[in-house]
Amino acid sequence: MDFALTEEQQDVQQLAAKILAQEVTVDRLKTVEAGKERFDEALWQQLAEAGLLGVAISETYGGMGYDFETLCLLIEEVGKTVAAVPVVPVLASAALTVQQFGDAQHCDRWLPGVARGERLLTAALTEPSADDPSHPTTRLEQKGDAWTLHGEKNMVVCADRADAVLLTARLDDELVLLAINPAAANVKLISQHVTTGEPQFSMALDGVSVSNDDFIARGADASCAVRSMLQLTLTANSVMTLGVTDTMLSMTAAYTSQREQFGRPIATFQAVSHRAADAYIDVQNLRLATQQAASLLSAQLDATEAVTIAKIWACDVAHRVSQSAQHLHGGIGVDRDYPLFRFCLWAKQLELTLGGGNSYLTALGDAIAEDFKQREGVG
Amino acid sequence: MDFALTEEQQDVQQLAAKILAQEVTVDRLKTVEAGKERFDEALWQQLAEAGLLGVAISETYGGMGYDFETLCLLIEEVGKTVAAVPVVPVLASAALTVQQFGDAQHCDRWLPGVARGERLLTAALTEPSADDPSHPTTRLEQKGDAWTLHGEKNMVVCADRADAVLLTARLDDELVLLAINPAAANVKLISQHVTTGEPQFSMALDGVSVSNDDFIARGADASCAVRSMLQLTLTANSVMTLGVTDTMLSMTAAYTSQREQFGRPIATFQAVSHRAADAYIDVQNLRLATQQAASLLSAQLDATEAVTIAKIWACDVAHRVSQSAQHLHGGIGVDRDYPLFRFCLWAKQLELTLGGGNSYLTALGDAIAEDFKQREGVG
Amino acid sequence: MNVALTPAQLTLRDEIRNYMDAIMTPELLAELLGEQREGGGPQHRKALQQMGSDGWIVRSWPREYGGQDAGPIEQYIFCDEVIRAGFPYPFLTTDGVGPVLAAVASDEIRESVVSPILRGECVIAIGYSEPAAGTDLASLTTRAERKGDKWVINGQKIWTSYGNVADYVWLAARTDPHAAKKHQGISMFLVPTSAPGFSFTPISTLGVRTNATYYENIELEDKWQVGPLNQGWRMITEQLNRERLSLVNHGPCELLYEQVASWATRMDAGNGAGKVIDLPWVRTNLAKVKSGLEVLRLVCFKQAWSMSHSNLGMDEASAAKIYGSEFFVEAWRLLLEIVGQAGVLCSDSEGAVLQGSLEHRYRSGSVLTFGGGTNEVQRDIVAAAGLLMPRYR
Amino acid sequence: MNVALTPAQLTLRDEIRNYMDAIMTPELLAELLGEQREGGGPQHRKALQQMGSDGWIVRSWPREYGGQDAGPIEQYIFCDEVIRAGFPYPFLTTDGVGPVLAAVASDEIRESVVSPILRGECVIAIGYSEPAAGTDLASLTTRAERKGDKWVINGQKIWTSYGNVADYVWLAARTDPHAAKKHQGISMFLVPTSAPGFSFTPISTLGVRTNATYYENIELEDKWQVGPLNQGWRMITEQLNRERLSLVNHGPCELLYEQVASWATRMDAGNGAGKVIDLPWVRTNLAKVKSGLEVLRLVCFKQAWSMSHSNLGMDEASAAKIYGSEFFVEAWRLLLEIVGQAGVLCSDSEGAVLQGSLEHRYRSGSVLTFGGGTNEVQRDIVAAAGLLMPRYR
Repeated sequence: MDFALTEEQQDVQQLAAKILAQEVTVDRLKTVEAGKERFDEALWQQLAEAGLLGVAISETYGGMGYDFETLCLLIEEVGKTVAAVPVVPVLASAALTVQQFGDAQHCDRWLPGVARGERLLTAALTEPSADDPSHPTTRLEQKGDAWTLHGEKNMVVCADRADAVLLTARLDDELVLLAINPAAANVKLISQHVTTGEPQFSMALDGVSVSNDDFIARGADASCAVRSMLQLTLTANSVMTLGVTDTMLSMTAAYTSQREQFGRPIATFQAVSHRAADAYIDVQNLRLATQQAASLLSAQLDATEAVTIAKIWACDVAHRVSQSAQHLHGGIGVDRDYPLFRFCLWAKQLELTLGGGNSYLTALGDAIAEDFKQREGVG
Repeated sequence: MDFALTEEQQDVQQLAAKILAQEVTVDRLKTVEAGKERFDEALWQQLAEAGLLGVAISETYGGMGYDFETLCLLIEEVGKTVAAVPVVPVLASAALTVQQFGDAQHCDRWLPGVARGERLLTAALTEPSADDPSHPTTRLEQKGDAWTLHGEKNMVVCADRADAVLLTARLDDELVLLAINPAAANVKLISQHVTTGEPQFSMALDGVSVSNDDFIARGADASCAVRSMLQLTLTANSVMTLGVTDTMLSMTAAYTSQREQFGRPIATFQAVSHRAADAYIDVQNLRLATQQAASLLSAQLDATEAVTIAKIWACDVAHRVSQSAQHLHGGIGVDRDYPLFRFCLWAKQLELTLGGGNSYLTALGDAIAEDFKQREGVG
Repeated sequence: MNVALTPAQLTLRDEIRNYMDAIMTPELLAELLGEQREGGGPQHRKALQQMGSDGWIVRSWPREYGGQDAGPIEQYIFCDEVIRAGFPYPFLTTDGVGPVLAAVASDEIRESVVSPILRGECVIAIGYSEPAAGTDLASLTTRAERKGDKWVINGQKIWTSYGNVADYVWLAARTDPHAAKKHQGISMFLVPTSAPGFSFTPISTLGVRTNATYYENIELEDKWQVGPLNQGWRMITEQLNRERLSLVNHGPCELLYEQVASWATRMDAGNGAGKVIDLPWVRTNLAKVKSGLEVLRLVCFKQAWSMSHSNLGMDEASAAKIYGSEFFVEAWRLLLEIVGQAGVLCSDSEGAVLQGSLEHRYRSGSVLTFGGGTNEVQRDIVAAAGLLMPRYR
Repeated sequence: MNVALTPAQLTLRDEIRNYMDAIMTPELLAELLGEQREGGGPQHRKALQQMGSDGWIVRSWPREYGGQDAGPIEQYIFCDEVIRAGFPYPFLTTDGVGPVLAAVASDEIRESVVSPILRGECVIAIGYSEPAAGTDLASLTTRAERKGDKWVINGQKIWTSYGNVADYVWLAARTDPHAAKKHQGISMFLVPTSAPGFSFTPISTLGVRTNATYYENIELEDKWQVGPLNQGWRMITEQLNRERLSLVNHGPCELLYEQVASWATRMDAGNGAGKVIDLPWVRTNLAKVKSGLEVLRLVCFKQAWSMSHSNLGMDEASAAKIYGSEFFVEAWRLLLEIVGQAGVLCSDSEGAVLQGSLEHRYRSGSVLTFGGGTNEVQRDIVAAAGLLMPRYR
């Protein structure tokens, strides 16, 4: 049992923190948000130049070759600054899935470009009427040697910029994981307006031609790949939540320590300091829960339960810390001229992405019941 | 809409409060609890003499003839003092059910005696393996003109002193509500030790003879009677919880106002006063929830949802206020020489009686789903 | 005891509900989805005048001012239905400042301000909070100085909702800087927003739009100073107490609860799991909202009932404000969970659920926990007034 | 980072678990169900001596005192397994006071007290709290006065757990009543419970039995005063900090969670609803306990790991104590709900579920939230040390 970061991890963490702290000022965020899309091109390039986009991409494909746990350090720092860079969908959901489940050709085609900041991959995990990418309603139809794709995905981050979108479909009763070019014929992207302003798109698939090259995995392999992609995404989002709440907490401690009412800093009221203390405990606990999930995933051990528990904590902590931060700031906290509000928006979006905490409590409860039924030898 | 008590209700409330405040001293409780059973015979007689045991029993049978809402005022006062008198099972669960669903003979046989404090009725609502009296495993077997009863009930309050125990059984597929003499042959009572020390008994029914006179209701009537008995019991227990938590709250306010640490009353620490304030809100809210349930039941209106909501609140408030009271008292709160601990024991027992809050949230959720499916015309 | 509404009250509720259905024209609804969400646009002004001429504004006022003395329960039903309908009704004008002006202002002001209020032609914004005087309102520094026969106002206010569209600001200013205690020496002014020296800048918040308002050498005739000089603090606290009661109406939450439950009944859960409402945790979320909401309804009616018997305690009012505001935060969370990931789609987005109303609600959730008297102060009040616990500063 | 136990740590855990299985003889288990639930009975004494002679007590001590310097993670595993087994292990003696005595006491005391501790033959109770000095411990009034070459002790302590069976009380007494600040002028004494003038009365609590202890003109030789004179406060706070770490071990809760889940898997839910564990709300309750418990486990191991790197912050220790103690209260509630109404049956009752262990647990639930340094003070510490927020008294 060891909670220490390796030296390499510390380097990555410090490098990411340094670049993000320097670049992601409030003015920079305002400028980006006033533009066409909430995507900070310059910062993305800077992260690429520093090698950080390739932190978990194999050296074979031009990356640093570190593990998922190390990528999470970058993601946490992005969460701390709510920088306008899609690290979770591109680097965790899509690139790692291609690296682990794609063939050499797939990897060659995309990963070096992702590491250099020249190409984007993303993943479509939901449909308007299906939350679970393992059970898509999107279907692939075979016609001779070719296939066509029919269905709809939604809330796909940066689909407009992506070279390929990973998505699932059913081929008869078989699950397939595909990589689809969003600029292909019969793909229609419609911009969706989400609470954070993150660029997201619905993606209508109205008879899209699919070739052999577009298959990442089929059948049992696809199930395995999708499970992995989900676990990476859930954990990465929980880590992002950790960064977001960590900053809300420190902003709250700092603001209440200097804001005076009734002739004293409001932090000196126990009602204020104790609520901040509860948020501190929440953030610490979330840190441990996410560390466990990331560490197990990096070690390729069974992380199902740990990922679920991290997500449950991330949802609760996102909500509680965000409300505490808003409340303890008072009016200034909700003023869009003060930076807190962005973190609140991200907290809610992350909480709800891939579903809220209560659905994961149900999933955990079902798994516990299965486990104990096996132990007890009951039906 | 009117939240006022009638003059008669105020009289009942004041009379009950006066007698209980006067009689139920800590010494009196210690004496009773040091005795064979936690049952205060003298107090029971005194309540009878004041007419309070008959508060909701018809004048025909020697009672005051007031409604259930008025009985709840007595129950709340008993909760406030945790007096050793079984007002809920005897007066709410059993006597009111006999009065409403028994025939004149049943009423004649028992109710005047209950009002005079000379007879006890009680109800057996649970079995070791069945929480719901509408679905008992206890069965009635017909042999010619006679019946025999087989099964087991548990946690029956004052079964040893009762003239009759109301209980349910199945006769083939039919539900029956019976009144069984616990002293009859083939009934075996075993004392059970519960957290409050309230006298409770398991009741083995090993071929008990049942006659025509013992039937209170059958079939649809029995279902109706049992539903009513459950609603009365749940509401009465919620009202008792209100009394119990009300006293814990006032003890906590008083104790923290005089207990000094760091040179000032601990009530002057915001962490203390705000937790007490939350308990105050909880108790006020529980009061409203129980008033609604009692008022609808008294008016013979559909109270299903209101009773469930009152029970959900009662469970939460019992737990939260009890923990707050213990915590804010510190060590003295758990010392059995100080009176608080009894209220804590009752809070937990009331919370769990007929099941905890989460099972009722499920029931409420199921009812909501049914309701909206009807509204939307969905299967 | 009878916890149900009387038949007359039920009739009134239905009458208002039908009336508001007619008020909420498609044109008004469209206007409220845009920049003028908080009201003040031409459609909103028109509707308000309609309500004034139909006698709804005067209804709750005392008979001596032409009102009908509608009781607190009836007025609660009115408030609740109006808010539930989504109409931005200027309660602070009609039920907060208006009756005060009617009681203490000069005949001239009554003629020029009170009458238009009752006709739905005048809206007044509240100018209390300042950047350094929020919860500690008594430390406000905006000042009004006597120069000749005029008052000269200088200062800045924040969170002046409606400040961009109002006809007047009901302003608290310091008139005696040498008063012994900081809550002394404050007086109330009615500042016409047309006065030279008045300006505002918008404050965009997580949830709604509000304003900072600026007062630069505004010269006012004496008639605009309302109520006893240097005794403004009592008028402020009384108005805040009145305001607190309308903050936590249950209707809007009930409406959203019903909309979400209906949505969950119609939507497939996917993966053969029936409808969304068939998921056990969805039912539990709905049950939690329902059981909290039902008690909020009782709390609000109990409060109105206590007012109608003139014995609403400070502790009761504060307890209701705490409970309601914190319940809303929890309710929006529970309802949003049911909608799931698509719940973060905004009202103008492709794929938005229930017109994005939950996305908007969650962003406004925290305002009530600190606004209208922060919940910390309310808990202090509950402990002191409700539990007689000693205080320490 | 590696959040799993090493193979060696897993082996140690299994070794201790097996060892404790053997220690918990039927005779000891029977003794612990009765009056001597908290230990001190003959079977318990015997088992403790066995653990001493098997080398378990000395294991965590520094090598200079004959120990093996077992690291904090290994010691946490030991603590956790011992508590999980239900053995009332005198941690305050073996890991709290013992090492302090070994470090600062005279050779004579080391011989007569420390050696017996390591042999499992000596138990020491803690005498800090007084009726008027609880959270505000520094205001204690028990005094030790110098008379000739003796100390004379007078005063009263409460919550002296083990005070009825211990060989000594580790007592905080005021030796300088004129010290400038109240936490100065306090010294530590080892009071033999055989000394004339020592007495105790039982305090029966909701959960456990403890004692009030009385000190009436107890005369002690100077050797029983341990550590620097008038500098006792630092020794007290250090001991409390050490103690805090063993208050919230996850093992006992994990054991109960597993027992309840197994019970729910075997029990019919009644009415054709399958097993109890098939009820959705039961699964949710278990999931809540599990997700809280898993983080508690991580918190505890993280703490032990931080200690092994000598950088456990005050904020981290306080946060763990707050979280663990409040989680337990919640966990007992959630587990009791699953058992339902029969959960209130006591261990000696017909029909008790899981030997009434939950009935006993819920009664002990609150002690940890105020004992061992009340959670209010812990939150003050977290805000000050963890968030650098200013304090005000």
